[in-house]
Amino acid sequence: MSETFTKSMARNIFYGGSVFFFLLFLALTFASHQEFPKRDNHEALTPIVAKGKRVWETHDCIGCHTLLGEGAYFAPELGNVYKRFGNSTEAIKAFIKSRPVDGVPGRRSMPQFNLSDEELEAVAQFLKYASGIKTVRSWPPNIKG
Amino acid sequence: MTEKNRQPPGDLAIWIFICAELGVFAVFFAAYAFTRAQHVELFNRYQQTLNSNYALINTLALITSSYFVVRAVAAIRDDHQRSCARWLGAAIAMGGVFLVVKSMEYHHHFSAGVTLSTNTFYMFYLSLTFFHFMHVLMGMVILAAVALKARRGGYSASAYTGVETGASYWHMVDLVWIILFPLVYVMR
Amino acid sequence: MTTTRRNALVRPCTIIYLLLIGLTLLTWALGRFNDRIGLPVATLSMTVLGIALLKGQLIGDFFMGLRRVRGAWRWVVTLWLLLPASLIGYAFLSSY
Amino acid sequence: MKYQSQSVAKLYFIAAIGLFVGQILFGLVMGLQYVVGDFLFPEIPFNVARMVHTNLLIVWLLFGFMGSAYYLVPEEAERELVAPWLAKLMFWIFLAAGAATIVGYLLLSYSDLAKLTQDDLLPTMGREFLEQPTITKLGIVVVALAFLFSIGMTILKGRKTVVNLVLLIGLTGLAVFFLFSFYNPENLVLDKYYWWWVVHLWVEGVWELILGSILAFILIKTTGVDREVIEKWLYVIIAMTLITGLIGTGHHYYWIGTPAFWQWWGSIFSAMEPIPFFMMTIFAFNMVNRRRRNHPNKAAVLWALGTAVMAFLGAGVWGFLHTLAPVNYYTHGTQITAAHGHMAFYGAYVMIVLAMISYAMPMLRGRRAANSPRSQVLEMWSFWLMTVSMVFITLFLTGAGILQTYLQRYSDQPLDFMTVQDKISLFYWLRELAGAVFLIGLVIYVVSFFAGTDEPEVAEKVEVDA
Repeated sequence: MSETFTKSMARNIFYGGSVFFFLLFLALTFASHQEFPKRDNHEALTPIVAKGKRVWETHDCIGCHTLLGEGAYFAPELGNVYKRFGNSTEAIKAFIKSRPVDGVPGRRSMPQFNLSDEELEAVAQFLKYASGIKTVRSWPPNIKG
Repeated sequence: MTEKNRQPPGDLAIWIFICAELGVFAVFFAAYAFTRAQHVELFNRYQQTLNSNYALINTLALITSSYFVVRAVAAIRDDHQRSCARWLGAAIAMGGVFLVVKSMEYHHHFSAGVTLSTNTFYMFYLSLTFFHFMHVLMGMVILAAVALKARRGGYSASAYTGVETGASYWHMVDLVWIILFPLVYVMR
Repeated sequence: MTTTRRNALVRPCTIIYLLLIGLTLLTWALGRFNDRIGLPVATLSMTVLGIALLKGQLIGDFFMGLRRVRGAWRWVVTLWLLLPASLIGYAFLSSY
Repeated sequence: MKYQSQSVAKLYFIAAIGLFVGQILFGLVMGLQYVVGDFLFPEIPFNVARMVHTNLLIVWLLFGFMGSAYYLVPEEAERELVAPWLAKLMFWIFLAAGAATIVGYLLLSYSDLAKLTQDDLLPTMGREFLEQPTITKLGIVVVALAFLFSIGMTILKGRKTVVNLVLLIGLTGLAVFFLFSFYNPENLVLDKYYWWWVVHLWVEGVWELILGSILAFILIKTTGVDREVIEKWLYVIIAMTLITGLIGTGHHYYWIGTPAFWQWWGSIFSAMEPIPFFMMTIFAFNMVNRRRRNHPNKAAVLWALGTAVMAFLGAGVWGFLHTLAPVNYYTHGTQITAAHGHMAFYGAYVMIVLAMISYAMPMLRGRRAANSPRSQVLEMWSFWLMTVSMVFITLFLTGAGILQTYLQRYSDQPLDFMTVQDKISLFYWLRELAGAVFLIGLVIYVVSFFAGTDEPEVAEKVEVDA
């Protein structure tokens, strides 16, 4: 028998395999959605938290920090910052507020964003909400993030 | 005995795919075994909630359908196109039996509230069997396409690579279950 | 295929099929009735695993037709069976 | 160049190279900010520099993909492009939108940019890599649709080759999955879950189809190997890509509030993601070894082989390093990720675009097949400088990442993030040094376009069989 390895079979495997695994991916996505309510801390999703997410986004915090490990690696992880700051939104607010306008000579420093009191409260509440998301093995591995 | 081939039956492309699939299952099997070794009690306890009678029927169904597929290939080698299509139809029917029985089993577990996240045992049980379930479905689609083409006279004793290709995939689905059945249902 | 096969009373693949059915029933029975048979779990599991290997090899050789293949592809199923089976065997044996 | 309308590719390629230079300059700024924290502060804070660095990368790669498509689709379809004027118009719209966005990043504070562009109407900003104002995102969709129209119609009306079809599938997927960037729920877990449908399904999914088809095109052209063989392997490789890569998305679903089963599904499938890259390496070298001609454009062949190797190393090997959940538990969100990201993007996507530019530019500039020896030598120098310095960037970041992982996450006395950053600053200095060498390579690359333009091109060595 001569060697059989046809382009049409390779093509069928590409189309068939792609559809198959995409459907499987959708099935696993469905299974994930069943599970989200147990983990995603949606009970804490109040309007102020939603506003906090907007503050978080419109100041591009993810451009320096990671949140649950995703983002930039220039500044500390914030998924557990609420716990690291002693379970205190006040401490978070005080830190953001205290950033010097001109930075710290020779060192990395978070910009002074001049947030209003409401925005400060909102972003702190958002970080508190984020710390309540139940990640597998309670990631990050320790309080340092 | 006829001269040996350098290549397995069917299109080589399907064998590359079969190797990839077997690889995934192999890793899944090993992962099951090693995870079980860390949670022996949990696995032994929840394994008893499985009904091995269902699995027996399913194993018999898959082996039988694999046998029918062998007969289909034999038929087309003798240029019996209709007979080839009939054997394939019978194989697909046995695949259908598998799907029905497996669905009944799933129904039993789902109505008991079991999900992928219930515990590690059920995570593996559902992942492995559902992944395989999808393969049975996929194999049936492939066999159906081959059967249709055979009915229309698309294969002959001199050109039946397509039949062998579909057959090889289907045997792979059977092969995986041959390991899955004792591993998940019987070994403890 | 060969003429001998076509003239035979029973096709070789049918014999293999019946053998597979028998081995399946054996596996099931061992699992089902071991409380009465009373094999140690390790023996039970390894027996069942061995039966599965045999069944897999039969499927590879006779159903997939690999016994009529030479070269690397001849052993693809064998290799696949041995690799996870040895890992499974090791993991189970180490857990007793 | 066989068809007049292929010439629109030139615009796209020039823009791509220009933006590439910008990307590297901002990369050096960021690299310096890692060690001299107040560099350019507060004028260009790190997050702005990073946004510019990553967004320029994405935009110039898109320019590169589009240019490649406009070059190769007519040649494969054996007909002129449908509506080349649309391609030109879209070029200027895309360039203007891209430039305006970058200028916006640099001149306005990000929150003012959000206000100015009415982000509250349909909030999509402020997520990694998707920082563009919503209006820019809409612009990208319009450009993508127009682009798909002209490419798609050309393919439909012309000869349908596998290279063309795969490229079209890849580009369509790119446009479709980008739509998930408009989904930004308040629920952070859902937000992250579907954010990956853009990011992962792009770079570890449909972009690999684009990569594969461009590579196949270059190999068909430069090696003279039978199209059937190359197309067959293209199908096998991209089949493996999607088979492993779709569920492989699960390696991003370990620690973001997603269920635990992803630890297994993600680990198993993403562990197999190197396979298609490995196949691609074998494939590329095989085809070049079986070549039926010695194409005079040595530089293009070098880039093509380079991308096959570097994609395997960067995406395959460095991806595998931290893809298994138990490892990723410690390495997630550290410099290990940055190391992998740098080499993977450079190896898989930067190099394939540069390969295509290298192959097409001589023809687009009126030569028969290749540049002059002097130009090619410079280009190959730039290849080695950029590639080797990227290897070193990756190694230094890996070193930084390993130390960071140990000091911050693994040791008995975990240290603060900033304390650790200070301790590993030597690696950041070395990375910056390698980055400077990369820039030198890039300058030589740009110079190669202007060197030896009046000299004759390399002629094809014809092998005499008899």
